[in-house]
Amino acid sequence: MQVNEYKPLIVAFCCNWCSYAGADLAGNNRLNYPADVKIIRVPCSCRVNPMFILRAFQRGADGVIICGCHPGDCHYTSGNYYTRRRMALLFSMLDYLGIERERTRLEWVSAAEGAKFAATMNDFAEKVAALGENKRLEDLRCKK
Amino acid sequence: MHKDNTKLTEEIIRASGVNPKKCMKCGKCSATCPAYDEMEYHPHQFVYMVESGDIEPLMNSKSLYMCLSCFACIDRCPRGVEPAKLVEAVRLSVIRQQGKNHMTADDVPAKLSEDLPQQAIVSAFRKYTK
Amino acid sequence: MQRIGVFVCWCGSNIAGTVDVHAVAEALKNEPGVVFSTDYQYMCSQAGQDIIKNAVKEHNLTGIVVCSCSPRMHEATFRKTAAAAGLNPYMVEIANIREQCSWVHKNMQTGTEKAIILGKAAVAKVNLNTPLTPGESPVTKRALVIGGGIAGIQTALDIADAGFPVDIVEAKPTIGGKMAQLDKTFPTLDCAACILTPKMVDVAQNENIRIFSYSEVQEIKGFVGNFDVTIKKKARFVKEEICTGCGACVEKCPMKKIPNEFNLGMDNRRAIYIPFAQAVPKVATIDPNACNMLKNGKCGVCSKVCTAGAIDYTQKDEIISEKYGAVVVATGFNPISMDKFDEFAYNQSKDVITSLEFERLTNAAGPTAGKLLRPSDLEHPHTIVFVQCVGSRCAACAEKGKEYCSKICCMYTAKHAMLVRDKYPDTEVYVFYIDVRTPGKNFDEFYRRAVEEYGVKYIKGMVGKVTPEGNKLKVQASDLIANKQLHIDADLVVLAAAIEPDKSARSLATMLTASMDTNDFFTEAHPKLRPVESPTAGVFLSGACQGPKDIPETVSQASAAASKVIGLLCKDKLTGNPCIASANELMCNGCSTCANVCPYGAITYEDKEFMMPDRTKALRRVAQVNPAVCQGCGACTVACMSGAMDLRGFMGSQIIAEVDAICK
Amino acid sequence: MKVSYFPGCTLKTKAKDLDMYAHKCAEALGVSLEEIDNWQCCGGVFNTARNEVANKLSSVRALKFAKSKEQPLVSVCSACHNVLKQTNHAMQTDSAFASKVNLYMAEETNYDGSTEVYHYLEMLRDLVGFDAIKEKVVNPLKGKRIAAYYGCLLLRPNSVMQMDDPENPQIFEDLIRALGAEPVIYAMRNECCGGYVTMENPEFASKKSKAITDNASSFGADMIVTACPLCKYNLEKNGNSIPVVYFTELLAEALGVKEDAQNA
Repeated sequence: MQVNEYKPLIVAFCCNWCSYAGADLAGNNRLNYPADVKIIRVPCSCRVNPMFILRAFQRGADGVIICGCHPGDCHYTSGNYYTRRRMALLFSMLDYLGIERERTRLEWVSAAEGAKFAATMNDFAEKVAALGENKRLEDLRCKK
Repeated sequence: MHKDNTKLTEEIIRASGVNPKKCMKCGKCSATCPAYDEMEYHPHQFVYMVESGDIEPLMNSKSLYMCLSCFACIDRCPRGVEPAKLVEAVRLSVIRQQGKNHMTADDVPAKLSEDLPQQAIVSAFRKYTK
Repeated sequence: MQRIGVFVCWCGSNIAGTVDVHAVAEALKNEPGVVFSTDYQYMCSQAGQDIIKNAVKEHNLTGIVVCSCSPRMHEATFRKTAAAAGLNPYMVEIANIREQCSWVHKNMQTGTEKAIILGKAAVAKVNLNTPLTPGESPVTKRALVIGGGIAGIQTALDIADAGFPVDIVEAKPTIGGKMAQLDKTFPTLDCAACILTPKMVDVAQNENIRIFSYSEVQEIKGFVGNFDVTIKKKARFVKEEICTGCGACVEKCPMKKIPNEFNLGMDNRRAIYIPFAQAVPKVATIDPNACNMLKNGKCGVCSKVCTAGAIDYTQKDEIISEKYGAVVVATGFNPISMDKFDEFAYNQSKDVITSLEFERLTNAAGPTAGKLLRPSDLEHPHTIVFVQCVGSRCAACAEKGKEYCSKICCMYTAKHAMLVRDKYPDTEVYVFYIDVRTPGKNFDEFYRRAVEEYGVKYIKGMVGKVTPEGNKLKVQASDLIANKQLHIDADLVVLAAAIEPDKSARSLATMLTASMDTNDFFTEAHPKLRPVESPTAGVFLSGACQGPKDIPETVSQASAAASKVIGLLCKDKLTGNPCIASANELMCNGCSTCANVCPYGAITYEDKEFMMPDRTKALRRVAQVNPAVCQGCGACTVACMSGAMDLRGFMGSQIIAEVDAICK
Repeated sequence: MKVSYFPGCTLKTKAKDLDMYAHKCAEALGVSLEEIDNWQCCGGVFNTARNEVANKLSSVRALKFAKSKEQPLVSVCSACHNVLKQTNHAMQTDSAFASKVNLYMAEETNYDGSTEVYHYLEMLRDLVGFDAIKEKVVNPLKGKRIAAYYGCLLLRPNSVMQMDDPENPQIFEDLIRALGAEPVIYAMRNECCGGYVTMENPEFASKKSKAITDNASSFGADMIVTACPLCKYNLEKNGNSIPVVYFTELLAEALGVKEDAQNA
């Protein structure tokens, strides 16, 4: 058991066609994962502008995860390939800035992988929680 | 199952730079090998046996010394497996052991013929000895 | 400022069991823009929808947030409700508090907290929503089929049968494609010509079909429903309308030594020729590279013997412009070159042939009139070696072979081997295989028959070297089961060459902005669920241009593509998805980055006049998104370096508002 | 034009004429072969094991010498060329191997694999040009039907050697044509003669060589040309008595410097 009541704040970007449906399936099957995970629906993982991720960290998110269709299964043919390249760059830059690698993740979750979605979120939340609060990019002016 | 050869297998895979898992078992290496009939284990078996860690029989086989290094199996393999490099790596793992040279200087005179080029002796030494 | 109504659904106890719905409705009341908030047992029920409709009227709502099940479930329902109440349907956002909240969390407190946050995010988004209207575009009710093989023929016939006009563009002088060159077809062994030529005649006689043979597509512009296509009809120096196809010109033509493409160069044709007896259209064509009259102005025999007066040495290429609503690609395949596989001695011996050449050798209309004679000395071969997978499944050497399985070779080789043993029982037939792949109705039975009833010798192994010596081909091969190296003296070696997309496919894909894979096969919109559509709207795929296929598969895909085309042409207008990208012209600097990442080719550039800060006018290159083509993935929005590109319905500002709401 | 020249052990002993003709022809074609100082034997066959370093050092030394002179490195013997080219390739592509080698060498500058390695045939094709050779032919070998024997070492592994299409090479045939003779194309021209295994198992090597010469004869060849002393030995000793000559000898004959060379 965790001693303190610290709950990480996790933003999950899910593509409409695979991962968001995968999250729905996790729900249908009543597979638990932490409530710390909040999902934002995007048409395709390639809609996720690195700016959104920076914004989340700036506003106090402790972890950001992007979920898309498996390579080759993108509803828009090639969107997740763009995501893969963009995120590889962004994550390594964030790493350089001191945002630990464990705070960012790119995961492929299909519409059939409800269990994978839940497991991924459990694992991610646990890893992020272990790192503690993320202060590195947080803009204190944004805190209420 | 044969005994655990994991380390040896890894060493052979590393030294040869060959990934035997790429093999699709078409047998073109053995179809193309000019030394096939002289070999107890044929090129495709080499790949399979290294893949499955069954290395000892290969180390004790005269097949090692029959490979001509003509690289035909390397060029004609549709999957880029490069069996000849595996043969070479296994052979090295044998002749690098003490006293395991396949040929000694004393053997040479008997094998010489008048016009045999140096190249043959040099190559044989390179292949058969450490 | 929006006037937003929030509607929290209980979903019976599905939501209300884990989420305090009253607390959620109460908490969201205080969010900016929210003027009304309530909860109800079943929002999706008629009564629930009425609550929404009434609230819209009563509170003059401009936006709606429904906290309920997944938008994948009822987004469409609530959009309709909004529309019924006179609101733009795209002013509705759903907060998914069932699948992504009540069902996955057990604790009432955490569930409620999360539901409130999800609701806040949806409210934040609706605050920035704008009414969206789907675009409409007209549909030209005519289809273009590129390629006149069995795929193109079947697609054209099906579309024409539904009553729409179809044009077929075929590069060769006749339609028929590869199937016209085949002898028998597996697994039933009926003759290819017997089942193909009636279809070719149907095409010729169908009033809805026009055939542009000896023609190629030069330019394609436009988009789904509205393609503008330029077709080049190459000069054949014969008036197509007048020529009766009698063949008198062919007989008298003195240029007799032109390699005959139809028989793969195994015999000769004349400079004026009809590819084969059942050609459609059955008209002669003059080969300008071979005709003495066209080259040197000396001869003119064909013109003299043509009683119809169809020969016209002055004929020029003709350019045809036409509008189409849909384009079907049916460009087919070719066997790869055997130049890089000379361990099989294809270039050294006439008796090493490809399987397609073998088809011609056994075809009654082929160079040997159907007698199996080997090309070098026209002797009957007594030992034949078939080699499978020549260049297929070849991962090591991209410049040499193909990484994929060509799919059709196992079956046609079984067919060849069986037919040889059937007609010439004195012939020994070996087939060297890596794996025999026969998934298909009655396919494996067919292959087994070749082995068990016809005595074809299947050997698991590969041929390593073919050495022509004397009048024999020395075949060195491996037999992996016997663990032996075999040496066979063969009379004929037949190579199952890998197949590749026709070379014309690449430039066509560029014209259509249709995507291709690394092997130049066209990509389908979805590999499982949309297999006959290209991701580019209005472009459909038929036959082997999409991947290796046998005839039954090609025909089913051709008909499937036709039904998709018919579905499109039936519509008078196309309604688009309003959630598409658009560029802010003032910010766009015309760099082309967005167009390069767009998988649909939806982005073009236009030079537009702008008023500059110094009040002068200047032309600037700016991106234009075609609303009929854009599918709304958003790849361009992230690629855009100046931030000009945005995606309606998922605008950057909206997503950031959601992020902010969640991270508050 | 000056090039660095690696003769190799056999060219200084049993295959002196291969070397001598190579020099004479180069001279006639305006190429000066600068023999590498203190060259050491290449070892005959390339050891493909990546962890084998010591026996590749002599090749690296030769490559480095050429590099210091900023010249391409040329050899005539197929085996030497194969070993030099493969070693050079390993230096370019296998960084672990290259750094080990450079440690062994303990010289000031590291070697990075940037020397261009040519076989004499490639030098004729790419640096001199077959057309230029054709012009210098004074004694065209008219009417001769010559079968080129490539063996394995010139062509394979193709990913490294990059001399020509390994299954359908043309370079030798083009040279034969340039010299006015008629090339005979036969399937066994790129099969192995038995190589060094002739020492261990002469019967086997003789079988291989016999098949090659038989195949060449069956296509009506009058003679076989080769670039490799060991191939020549095997084909002559075990073949079907068809004459086997070095390509440099043929070249010398066509260029009219053969007697000159013999008298030298």
